[in-house]
Amino acid sequence: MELAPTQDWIDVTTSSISPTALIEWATRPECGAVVTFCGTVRRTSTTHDNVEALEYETDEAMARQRMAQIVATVRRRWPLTEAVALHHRIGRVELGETAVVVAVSSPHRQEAFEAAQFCIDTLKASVPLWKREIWAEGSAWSGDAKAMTEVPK
Amino acid sequence: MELAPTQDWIDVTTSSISPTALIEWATRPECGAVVTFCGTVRRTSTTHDNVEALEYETDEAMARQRMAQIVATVRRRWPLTEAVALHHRIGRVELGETAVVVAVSSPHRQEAFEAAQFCIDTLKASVPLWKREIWAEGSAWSGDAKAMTEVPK
Amino acid sequence: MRTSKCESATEVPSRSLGADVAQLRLFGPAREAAGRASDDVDGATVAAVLAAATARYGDYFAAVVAVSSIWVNGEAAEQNSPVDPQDEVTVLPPVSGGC
Amino acid sequence: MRTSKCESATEVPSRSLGADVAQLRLFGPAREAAGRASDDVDGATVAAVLAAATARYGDYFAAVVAVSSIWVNGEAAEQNSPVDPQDEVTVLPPVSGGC
Repeated sequence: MELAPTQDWIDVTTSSISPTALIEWATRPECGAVVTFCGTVRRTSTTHDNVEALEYETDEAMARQRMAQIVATVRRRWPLTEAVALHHRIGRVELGETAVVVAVSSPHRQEAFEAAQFCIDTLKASVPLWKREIWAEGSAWSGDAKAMTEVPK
Repeated sequence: MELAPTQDWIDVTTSSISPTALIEWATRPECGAVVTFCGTVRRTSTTHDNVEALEYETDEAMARQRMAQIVATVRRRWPLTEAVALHHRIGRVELGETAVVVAVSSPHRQEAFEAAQFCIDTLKASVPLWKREIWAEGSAWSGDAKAMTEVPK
Repeated sequence: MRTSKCESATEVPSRSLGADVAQLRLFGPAREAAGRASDDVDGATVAAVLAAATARYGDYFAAVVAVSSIWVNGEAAEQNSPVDPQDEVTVLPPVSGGC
Repeated sequence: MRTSKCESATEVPSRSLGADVAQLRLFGPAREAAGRASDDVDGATVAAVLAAATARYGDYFAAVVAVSSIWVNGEAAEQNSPVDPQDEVTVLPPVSGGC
Protein backbone atom coordinates (compact mmCIF):
# COMPACT_ATOMS: atom_id res chain seq x y z
CA MET A 1 0.00 0.00 0.00
CA GLU A 2 1.34 3.40 -0.93
CA LEU A 3 1.59 6.20 1.59
CA ALA A 4 -1.91 7.62 1.98
CA PRO A 5 -2.31 10.97 0.22
CA THR A 6 -4.02 13.94 1.82
CA GLN A 7 -7.37 14.47 0.09
CA ASP A 8 -8.01 11.78 -2.52
CA TRP A 9 -7.01 8.19 -2.00
CA ILE A 10 -7.60 5.85 -4.90
CA ASP A 11 -6.41 2.28 -4.91
CA VAL A 12 -6.86 -0.84 -7.02
CA THR A 13 -5.24 -3.67 -5.16
CA THR A 14 -4.92 -7.42 -4.74
CA SER A 15 -4.48 -6.95 -0.98
CA SER A 16 -7.31 -6.90 1.54
CA ILE A 17 -8.86 -3.50 2.18
CA SER A 18 -9.13 -2.11 5.71
CA PRO A 19 -12.27 -0.01 6.19
CA THR A 20 -10.77 1.09 9.50
CA ALA A 21 -7.70 2.56 7.83
CA LEU A 22 -9.90 4.49 5.41
CA ILE A 23 -12.22 5.82 8.12
CA GLU A 24 -9.27 6.93 10.22
CA TRP A 25 -7.64 8.51 7.19
CA ALA A 26 -10.86 10.37 6.26
CA THR A 27 -11.48 11.68 9.77
CA ARG A 28 -10.38 15.31 9.98
CA PRO A 29 -10.64 17.93 12.74
CA GLU A 30 -12.87 20.05 10.48
CA CYS A 31 -15.24 17.25 9.45
CA GLY A 32 -17.99 15.92 11.66
CA ALA A 33 -19.32 13.31 9.20
CA VAL A 34 -17.59 10.26 7.75
CA VAL A 35 -19.78 8.03 5.58
CA THR A 36 -18.42 4.66 4.55
CA PHE A 37 -19.72 2.11 2.09
CA CYS A 38 -18.29 -1.41 2.18
CA GLY A 39 -19.21 -3.87 -0.53
CA THR A 40 -18.70 -7.42 0.70
CA VAL A 41 -18.89 -10.68 -1.20
CA ARG A 42 -22.28 -12.27 -0.58
CA ARG A 43 -23.52 -15.77 -1.03
CA THR A 44 -26.40 -14.88 -3.32
CA SER A 45 -25.99 -13.40 -6.79
CA THR A 46 -28.51 -12.83 -9.58
CA THR A 47 -28.00 -16.42 -10.70
CA HIS A 48 -26.53 -18.42 -7.79
CA ASP A 49 -27.12 -18.82 -4.06
CA ASN A 50 -23.86 -20.58 -3.27
CA VAL A 51 -21.21 -18.07 -4.26
CA GLU A 52 -17.89 -18.80 -2.54
CA ALA A 53 -15.79 -16.02 -3.98
CA LEU A 54 -15.64 -13.33 -6.63
CA GLU A 55 -12.74 -12.79 -8.98
CA TYR A 56 -12.25 -9.29 -10.34
CA GLU A 57 -10.38 -8.30 -13.48
CA THR A 58 -9.48 -4.79 -14.55
CA ASP A 59 -7.10 -2.62 -16.47
CA GLU A 60 -5.55 -0.86 -13.56
CA ALA A 61 -4.55 2.31 -15.38
CA MET A 62 -8.02 2.75 -16.90
CA ALA A 63 -9.69 1.98 -13.58
CA ARG A 64 -7.59 4.50 -11.68
CA GLN A 65 -8.28 7.14 -14.33
CA ARG A 66 -12.03 6.56 -14.06
CA MET A 67 -11.93 6.58 -10.27
CA ALA A 68 -10.06 9.90 -10.39
CA GLN A 69 -12.84 11.26 -12.61
CA ILE A 70 -15.39 10.17 -10.02
CA VAL A 71 -13.54 12.04 -7.30
CA ALA A 72 -13.30 15.12 -9.53
CA THR A 73 -17.06 15.11 -10.00
CA VAL A 74 -17.59 14.69 -6.26
CA ARG A 75 -15.50 17.78 -5.62
CA ARG A 76 -17.44 19.72 -8.22
CA ARG A 77 -20.90 18.70 -6.99
CA TRP A 78 -20.22 18.56 -3.24
CA PRO A 79 -17.53 21.18 -2.79
CA LEU A 80 -17.43 20.94 1.02
CA THR A 81 -16.19 17.37 0.74
CA GLU A 82 -12.92 16.97 2.60
CA ALA A 83 -11.47 13.50 1.99
CA VAL A 84 -12.54 10.85 -0.51
CA ALA A 85 -11.19 7.31 -0.62
CA LEU A 86 -12.11 4.76 -3.31
CA HIS A 87 -10.47 1.35 -2.97
CA HIS A 88 -11.32 -1.71 -5.04
CA ARG A 89 -9.85 -5.15 -4.76
CA ILE A 90 -8.99 -7.20 -7.80
CA GLY A 91 -8.22 -10.89 -8.08
CA ARG A 92 -10.02 -13.43 -5.90
CA VAL A 93 -12.08 -12.14 -2.96
CA GLU A 94 -13.66 -14.68 -0.59
CA LEU A 95 -17.22 -14.76 0.74
CA GLY A 96 -17.68 -12.09 3.43
CA GLU A 97 -14.52 -10.23 2.45
CA THR A 98 -14.61 -6.61 1.40
CA ALA A 99 -14.23 -5.98 -2.32
CA VAL A 100 -14.80 -2.23 -2.38
CA VAL A 101 -14.71 0.58 0.15
CA VAL A 102 -15.78 4.20 -0.27
CA ALA A 103 -15.12 6.69 2.52
CA VAL A 104 -16.13 10.35 2.37
CA SER A 105 -15.74 13.02 5.02
CA SER A 106 -17.49 16.36 5.09
CA PRO A 107 -18.56 18.96 7.61
CA HIS A 108 -22.17 18.12 6.63
CA ARG A 109 -23.55 14.62 6.81
CA GLN A 110 -26.10 15.09 4.01
CA GLU A 111 -23.28 15.91 1.60
CA ALA A 112 -21.19 13.01 2.84
CA PHE A 113 -24.06 10.56 2.27
CA GLU A 114 -24.79 11.91 -1.21
CA ALA A 115 -21.16 11.91 -2.26
CA ALA A 116 -20.53 8.38 -0.96
CA GLN A 117 -23.56 7.03 -2.77
CA PHE A 118 -22.53 8.80 -5.98
CA CYS A 119 -19.09 7.20 -5.67
CA ILE A 120 -20.32 3.62 -5.42
CA ASP A 121 -23.13 4.04 -7.96
CA THR A 122 -20.73 5.55 -10.49
CA LEU A 123 -17.94 3.11 -9.72
CA LYS A 124 -20.26 0.24 -10.60
CA ALA A 125 -21.44 1.90 -13.82
CA SER A 126 -18.30 3.54 -15.13
CA VAL A 127 -15.14 1.80 -13.94
CA PRO A 128 -13.75 -1.03 -16.10
CA LEU A 129 -14.10 -3.96 -13.71
CA TRP A 130 -15.39 -7.43 -14.48
CA LYS A 131 -16.24 -10.05 -11.91
CA ARG A 132 -16.59 -13.80 -12.10
CA GLU A 133 -18.72 -15.60 -9.58
CA ILE A 134 -17.10 -18.74 -8.22
CA TRP A 135 -19.01 -21.55 -6.55
CA ALA A 136 -18.08 -25.12 -5.67
CA GLU A 137 -18.88 -26.63 -9.06
CA GLY A 138 -17.85 -23.87 -11.40
CA SER A 139 -17.75 -20.18 -12.19
CA ALA A 140 -19.29 -17.63 -14.55
CA TRP A 141 -19.19 -13.95 -15.33
CA SER A 142 -21.56 -11.94 -13.18
CA GLY A 143 -25.07 -11.63 -14.54
CA ASP A 144 -25.60 -8.08 -13.30
CA ALA A 145 -23.10 -6.41 -15.63
CA LYS A 146 -24.13 -3.19 -17.36
CA ALA A 147 -22.82 -1.41 -20.43
CA MET A 148 -20.07 0.91 -19.20
CA THR A 149 -21.07 4.59 -19.03
CA GLU A 150 -19.07 7.78 -18.88
CA VAL A 151 -18.48 9.33 -15.45
CA PRO A 152 -21.08 12.13 -15.05
CA LYS A 153 -19.55 15.57 -14.88
CA MET B 1 -19.31 -3.76 26.21
CA GLU B 2 -22.06 -6.34 26.20
CA LEU B 3 -22.00 -9.34 23.92
CA ALA B 4 -23.10 -8.14 20.50
CA PRO B 5 -26.64 -9.22 19.66
CA THR B 6 -27.60 -10.67 16.31
CA GLN B 7 -29.69 -8.11 14.45
CA ASP B 8 -30.00 -4.88 16.45
CA TRP B 9 -27.14 -3.49 18.46
CA ILE B 10 -27.88 -0.39 20.49
CA ASP B 11 -25.39 1.09 22.90
CA VAL B 12 -25.02 4.24 24.97
CA THR B 13 -21.57 4.18 26.46
CA THR B 14 -18.79 6.16 28.07
CA SER B 15 -16.21 3.96 26.28
CA SER B 16 -14.74 4.70 22.88
CA ILE B 17 -16.67 3.29 19.93
CA SER B 18 -14.98 1.08 17.35
CA PRO B 19 -16.41 1.59 13.85
CA THR B 20 -14.44 -1.50 12.84
CA ALA B 21 -16.22 -3.70 15.35
CA LEU B 22 -19.59 -2.44 14.11
CA ILE B 23 -18.73 -2.94 10.44
CA GLU B 24 -17.48 -6.46 11.09
CA TRP B 25 -20.56 -7.22 13.16
CA ALA B 26 -22.91 -5.88 10.46
CA THR B 27 -21.20 -7.82 7.64
CA ARG B 28 -23.26 -10.91 6.80
CA PRO B 29 -22.92 -13.56 4.09
CA GLU B 30 -26.29 -12.50 2.66
CA CYS B 31 -25.56 -8.77 2.60
CA GLY B 32 -23.43 -7.05 0.01
CA ALA B 33 -23.76 -3.51 1.37
CA VAL B 34 -22.64 -2.09 4.69
CA VAL B 35 -23.11 1.66 5.12
CA THR B 36 -21.52 3.33 8.11
CA PHE B 37 -21.88 6.84 9.47
CA CYS B 38 -19.33 8.10 11.98
CA GLY B 39 -19.89 11.41 13.72
CA THR B 40 -16.60 12.77 14.99
CA VAL B 41 -15.93 15.77 17.20
CA ARG B 42 -14.89 18.68 15.02
CA ARG B 43 -13.13 21.89 15.82
CA THR B 44 -15.82 24.18 14.45
CA SER B 45 -19.32 24.46 15.89
CA THR B 46 -22.12 26.93 15.16
CA THR B 47 -20.54 29.35 17.64
CA HIS B 48 -16.87 28.41 18.11
CA ASP B 49 -13.92 27.45 15.96
CA ASN B 50 -11.73 26.11 18.75
CA VAL B 51 -13.74 23.23 20.17
CA GLU B 52 -11.53 20.81 22.10
CA ALA B 53 -14.14 18.30 23.21
CA LEU B 54 -17.84 17.65 23.53
CA GLU B 55 -19.56 16.43 26.67
CA TYR B 56 -22.78 14.48 26.21
CA GLU B 57 -25.52 14.01 28.80
CA THR B 58 -28.48 11.67 28.52
CA ASP B 59 -30.98 9.58 30.33
CA GLU B 60 -29.73 6.21 29.27
CA ALA B 61 -33.04 4.35 29.60
CA MET B 62 -34.92 6.99 27.57
CA ALA B 63 -32.15 7.13 24.98
CA ARG B 64 -32.08 3.36 24.49
CA GLN B 65 -35.87 3.28 24.20
CA ARG B 66 -35.81 5.94 21.50
CA MET B 67 -32.97 4.23 19.65
CA ALA B 68 -34.95 0.99 19.69
CA GLN B 69 -37.90 2.89 18.17
CA ILE B 70 -35.59 4.12 15.40
CA VAL B 71 -34.51 0.58 14.60
CA ALA B 72 -38.13 -0.57 14.60
CA THR B 73 -39.00 2.08 12.02
CA VAL B 74 -35.98 1.10 9.92
CA ARG B 75 -37.22 -2.49 9.83
CA ARG B 76 -40.71 -1.36 8.87
CA ARG B 77 -39.59 1.01 6.10
CA TRP B 78 -36.61 -0.93 4.75
CA PRO B 79 -37.59 -4.52 5.43
CA LEU B 80 -34.58 -6.05 3.68
CA THR B 81 -32.29 -4.49 6.27
CA GLU B 82 -30.18 -7.15 7.94
CA ALA B 83 -28.19 -5.65 10.82
CA VAL B 84 -28.50 -2.21 12.43
CA ALA B 85 -26.10 -0.82 15.01
CA LEU B 86 -26.59 2.54 16.76
CA HIS B 87 -23.91 3.49 19.27
CA HIS B 88 -23.59 6.84 20.98
CA ARG B 89 -20.94 7.94 23.43
CA ILE B 90 -21.77 9.98 26.50
CA GLY B 91 -19.48 11.91 28.78
CA ARG B 92 -16.46 13.74 27.42
CA VAL B 93 -15.36 13.02 23.83
CA GLU B 94 -12.18 14.63 22.53
CA LEU B 95 -11.60 16.41 19.22
CA GLY B 96 -11.38 13.89 16.38
CA GLU B 97 -12.89 11.07 18.44
CA THR B 98 -16.04 9.32 17.35
CA ALA B 99 -19.19 10.27 19.25
CA VAL B 100 -21.74 8.29 17.26
CA VAL B 101 -21.64 5.38 14.84
CA VAL B 102 -24.46 3.98 12.71
CA ALA B 103 -23.89 0.78 10.73
CA VAL B 104 -26.52 -0.80 8.48
CA SER B 105 -26.20 -3.88 6.30
CA SER B 106 -28.57 -4.88 3.51
CA PRO B 107 -28.51 -6.90 0.31
CA HIS B 108 -29.18 -3.59 -1.50
CA ARG B 109 -26.97 -0.58 -1.14
CA GLN B 110 -29.72 1.97 -1.82
CA GLU B 111 -31.67 0.67 1.15
CA ALA B 112 -28.58 0.60 3.32
CA PHE B 113 -27.82 4.25 2.51
CA GLU B 114 -31.40 5.37 3.16
CA ALA B 115 -31.68 3.45 6.41
CA ALA B 116 -28.34 4.71 7.71
CA GLN B 117 -29.23 8.30 6.94
CA PHE B 118 -32.64 7.89 8.58
CA CYS B 119 -30.90 6.55 11.69
CA ILE B 120 -28.56 9.47 12.18
CA ASP B 121 -31.12 12.12 11.18
CA THR B 122 -33.67 10.70 13.60
CA LEU B 123 -31.12 10.09 16.34
CA LYS B 124 -30.24 13.80 16.27
CA ALA B 125 -33.88 14.88 16.31
CA SER B 126 -35.52 12.36 18.64
CA VAL B 127 -33.06 10.92 21.14
CA PRO B 128 -32.64 12.74 24.47
CA LEU B 129 -29.01 13.77 24.26
CA TRP B 130 -27.51 17.13 25.15
CA LYS B 131 -24.01 18.23 24.35
CA ARG B 132 -21.77 20.90 25.78
CA GLU B 133 -18.98 22.32 23.68
CA ILE B 134 -15.71 22.69 25.54
CA TRP B 135 -12.91 24.98 24.48
CA ALA B 136 -9.82 26.23 26.23
CA GLU B 137 -11.49 29.17 27.98
CA GLY B 138 -14.89 27.77 28.78
CA SER B 139 -17.86 25.72 27.69
CA ALA B 140 -21.48 26.10 26.64
CA TRP B 141 -24.45 24.04 25.54
CA SER B 142 -24.45 23.40 21.82
CA GLY B 143 -26.14 26.05 19.73
CA ASP B 144 -27.58 23.61 17.20
CA ALA B 145 -30.08 21.97 19.54
CA LYS B 146 -33.62 21.35 18.28
CA ALA B 147 -36.88 20.67 20.04
CA MET B 148 -37.10 16.91 20.48
CA THR B 149 -39.49 15.18 18.10
CA GLU B 150 -41.17 11.80 18.14
CA VAL B 151 -39.53 8.98 16.17
CA PRO B 152 -41.40 8.72 12.83
CA LYS B 153 -43.31 5.48 12.41
CA MET C 1 -66.92 15.58 57.95
CA ARG C 2 -66.01 11.91 58.21
CA THR C 3 -64.52 10.83 61.44
CA SER C 4 -63.58 7.28 60.54
CA LYS C 5 -60.89 6.53 58.00
CA CYS C 6 -61.37 3.99 55.24
CA GLU C 7 -59.29 0.85 55.40
CA SER C 8 -56.88 1.75 52.64
CA ALA C 9 -56.14 5.07 54.25
CA THR C 10 -55.30 3.45 57.55
CA GLU C 11 -52.72 1.31 55.77
CA VAL C 12 -50.81 4.18 54.17
CA PRO C 13 -47.33 4.07 55.71
CA SER C 14 -45.60 7.17 56.95
CA ARG C 15 -43.82 8.83 54.07
CA SER C 16 -41.31 11.54 53.37
CA LEU C 17 -42.64 14.77 51.83
CA GLY C 18 -41.14 13.78 48.46
CA ALA C 19 -43.48 10.90 47.95
CA ASP C 20 -46.56 13.14 48.15
CA VAL C 21 -45.57 15.36 45.23
CA ALA C 22 -44.35 15.09 41.68
CA GLN C 23 -40.78 14.05 40.98
CA LEU C 24 -39.15 16.59 38.68
CA ARG C 25 -36.33 15.32 36.46
CA LEU C 26 -34.08 17.80 34.69
CA PHE C 27 -31.55 17.31 31.88
CA GLY C 28 -28.95 19.34 30.05
CA PRO C 29 -29.58 23.09 30.20
CA ALA C 30 -32.62 22.57 32.48
CA ARG C 31 -30.48 20.66 34.95
CA GLU C 32 -27.83 23.34 34.80
CA ALA C 33 -30.36 26.15 35.24
CA ALA C 34 -31.83 24.47 38.32
CA GLY C 35 -28.48 23.46 39.74
CA ARG C 36 -29.81 19.95 40.28
CA ALA C 37 -30.96 16.92 38.27
CA SER C 38 -34.11 16.12 40.27
CA ASP C 39 -36.41 17.67 42.83
CA ASP C 40 -39.77 17.22 44.54
CA VAL C 41 -42.30 19.79 43.29
CA ASP C 42 -45.96 20.07 44.17
CA GLY C 43 -48.67 20.76 41.59
CA ALA C 44 -51.78 19.16 40.12
CA THR C 45 -50.95 19.93 36.47
CA VAL C 46 -47.81 20.22 34.38
CA ALA C 47 -48.25 24.00 34.35
CA ALA C 48 -48.53 24.12 38.15
CA VAL C 49 -45.44 21.94 38.65
CA LEU C 50 -43.39 24.05 36.25
CA ALA C 51 -44.62 27.30 37.81
CA ALA C 52 -43.54 26.06 41.22
CA ALA C 53 -40.18 24.99 39.82
CA THR C 54 -39.69 28.34 38.10
CA ALA C 55 -40.47 30.17 41.34
CA ARG C 56 -37.72 28.09 42.94
CA TYR C 57 -35.05 28.29 40.18
CA GLY C 58 -35.57 31.62 38.44
CA ASP C 59 -35.69 33.20 35.00
CA TYR C 60 -33.01 31.19 33.20
CA PHE C 61 -34.83 28.02 34.17
CA ALA C 62 -38.10 29.52 32.90
CA ALA C 63 -36.45 30.35 29.57
CA VAL C 64 -35.19 26.78 29.17
CA VAL C 65 -38.56 25.31 30.11
CA ALA C 66 -40.25 27.53 27.51
CA VAL C 67 -38.44 25.68 24.69
CA SER C 68 -38.44 22.22 26.27
CA SER C 69 -40.58 19.14 25.79
CA ILE C 70 -42.30 17.89 28.93
CA TRP C 71 -42.98 14.25 29.66
CA VAL C 72 -45.07 12.79 32.44
CA ASN C 73 -44.11 9.21 33.28
CA GLY C 74 -42.25 8.87 30.00
CA GLU C 75 -45.08 10.13 27.79
CA ALA C 76 -45.34 13.49 26.04
CA ALA C 77 -47.54 15.84 28.07
CA GLU C 78 -49.22 19.25 27.69
CA GLN C 79 -49.37 22.20 30.05
CA ASN C 80 -52.81 21.18 31.28
CA SER C 81 -51.97 17.47 31.67
CA PRO C 82 -52.81 16.26 35.20
CA VAL C 83 -49.99 15.37 37.57
CA ASP C 84 -50.58 12.96 40.42
CA PRO C 85 -48.37 12.51 43.45
CA GLN C 86 -45.32 10.41 42.62
CA ASP C 87 -45.68 11.11 38.90
CA GLU C 88 -42.39 11.79 37.16
CA VAL C 89 -42.30 15.12 35.31
CA THR C 90 -39.31 15.31 32.96
CA VAL C 91 -38.01 18.49 31.35
CA LEU C 92 -36.31 17.73 27.99
CA PRO C 93 -34.60 20.77 26.50
CA PRO C 94 -33.87 20.90 22.75
CA VAL C 95 -31.66 17.92 21.94
CA SER C 96 -28.24 17.92 20.32
CA GLY C 97 -27.00 14.38 19.85
CA GLY C 98 -24.49 13.50 17.16
CA CYS C 99 -21.74 15.82 15.96
CA MET D 1 5.85 4.10 -59.46
CA ARG D 2 8.46 5.97 -57.53
CA THR D 3 11.94 4.53 -57.62
CA SER D 4 13.57 6.74 -55.04
CA LYS D 5 12.53 6.68 -51.45
CA CYS D 6 11.97 9.84 -49.45
CA GLU D 7 14.24 10.51 -46.51
CA SER D 8 11.77 9.65 -43.83
CA ALA D 9 10.96 6.37 -45.50
CA THR D 10 14.61 5.37 -45.65
CA GLU D 11 14.79 5.88 -41.91
CA VAL D 12 11.93 3.55 -41.05
CA PRO D 13 13.50 0.63 -39.16
CA SER D 14 12.64 -2.94 -39.91
CA ARG D 15 9.56 -3.89 -37.88
CA SER D 16 7.59 -6.92 -36.86
CA LEU D 17 4.17 -7.44 -38.42
CA GLY D 18 2.49 -6.44 -35.15
CA ALA D 19 3.61 -2.85 -35.34
CA ASP D 20 1.86 -2.33 -38.68
CA VAL D 21 -1.61 -3.15 -37.38
CA ALA D 22 -3.94 -2.28 -34.55
CA GLN D 23 -3.32 -3.66 -31.08
CA LEU D 24 -6.46 -5.32 -29.78
CA ARG D 25 -6.93 -5.39 -26.00
CA LEU D 26 -9.56 -7.66 -24.47
CA PHE D 27 -11.02 -7.78 -20.98
CA GLY D 28 -13.35 -9.97 -18.98
CA PRO D 29 -15.75 -12.00 -21.12
CA ALA D 30 -14.12 -10.69 -24.33
CA ARG D 31 -10.73 -11.92 -23.16
CA GLU D 32 -12.22 -15.25 -22.24
CA ALA D 33 -14.05 -15.58 -25.56
CA ALA D 34 -10.86 -14.87 -27.49
CA GLY D 35 -8.69 -16.99 -25.24
CA ARG D 36 -6.19 -14.16 -25.01
CA ALA D 37 -5.88 -10.65 -23.58
CA SER D 38 -4.30 -8.96 -26.60
CA ASP D 39 -3.68 -9.54 -30.27
CA ASP D 40 -2.56 -7.81 -33.47
CA VAL D 41 -5.49 -7.27 -35.82
CA ASP D 42 -5.53 -5.45 -39.16
CA GLY D 43 -8.26 -3.02 -40.15
CA ALA D 44 -8.76 0.64 -41.09
CA THR D 45 -11.85 1.17 -38.94
CA VAL D 46 -13.20 -0.17 -35.65
CA ALA D 47 -15.72 -2.24 -37.61
CA ALA D 48 -12.97 -3.77 -39.75
CA VAL D 49 -10.79 -4.61 -36.76
CA LEU D 50 -13.69 -6.22 -34.92
CA ALA D 51 -14.77 -8.15 -38.02
CA ALA D 52 -11.26 -9.54 -38.39
CA ALA D 53 -11.18 -10.44 -34.72
CA THR D 54 -14.58 -12.12 -34.92
CA ALA D 55 -13.42 -14.17 -37.93
CA ARG D 56 -10.52 -15.31 -35.79
CA TYR D 57 -12.35 -15.98 -32.47
CA GLY D 58 -15.88 -17.01 -33.42
CA ASP D 59 -19.50 -16.46 -32.46
CA TYR D 60 -19.20 -16.16 -28.68
CA PHE D 61 -16.67 -13.40 -29.16
CA ALA D 62 -19.04 -11.69 -31.62
CA ALA D 63 -21.85 -11.87 -29.08
CA VAL D 64 -19.67 -10.27 -26.40
CA VAL D 65 -18.48 -7.54 -28.76
CA ALA D 66 -22.08 -6.75 -29.67
CA VAL D 67 -22.77 -5.56 -26.11
CA SER D 68 -19.33 -4.03 -25.42
CA SER D 69 -18.00 -0.51 -25.46
CA ILE D 70 -15.06 0.06 -27.78
CA TRP D 71 -12.25 2.48 -27.11
CA VAL D 72 -9.49 3.59 -29.45
CA ASN D 73 -6.42 4.84 -27.63
CA GLY D 74 -8.41 5.26 -24.43
CA GLU D 75 -11.26 7.26 -25.96
CA ALA D 76 -14.79 6.04 -26.73
CA ALA D 77 -15.08 5.11 -30.42
CA GLU D 78 -17.80 4.25 -32.93
CA GLN D 79 -17.95 1.45 -35.49
CA ASN D 80 -16.79 3.79 -38.26
CA SER D 81 -14.02 5.43 -36.25
CA PRO D 82 -10.70 5.24 -38.10
CA VAL D 83 -7.96 2.95 -36.81
CA ASP D 84 -4.34 3.65 -37.65
CA PRO D 85 -1.48 1.20 -37.35
CA GLN D 86 -0.35 0.89 -33.74
CA ASP D 87 -3.63 2.28 -32.44
CA GLU D 88 -4.93 0.46 -29.39
CA VAL D 89 -8.46 -0.91 -29.81
CA THR D 90 -9.96 -1.97 -26.48
CA VAL D 91 -13.05 -4.13 -26.05
CA LEU D 92 -14.85 -3.33 -22.78
CA PRO D 93 -17.71 -5.71 -22.02
CA PRO D 94 -20.51 -4.66 -19.64
CA VAL D 95 -18.90 -3.86 -16.29
CA SER D 96 -19.65 -5.39 -12.91
CA GLY D 97 -17.53 -3.75 -10.23
CA GLY D 98 -18.65 -3.69 -6.62
CA CYS D 99 -20.68 -6.41 -4.93
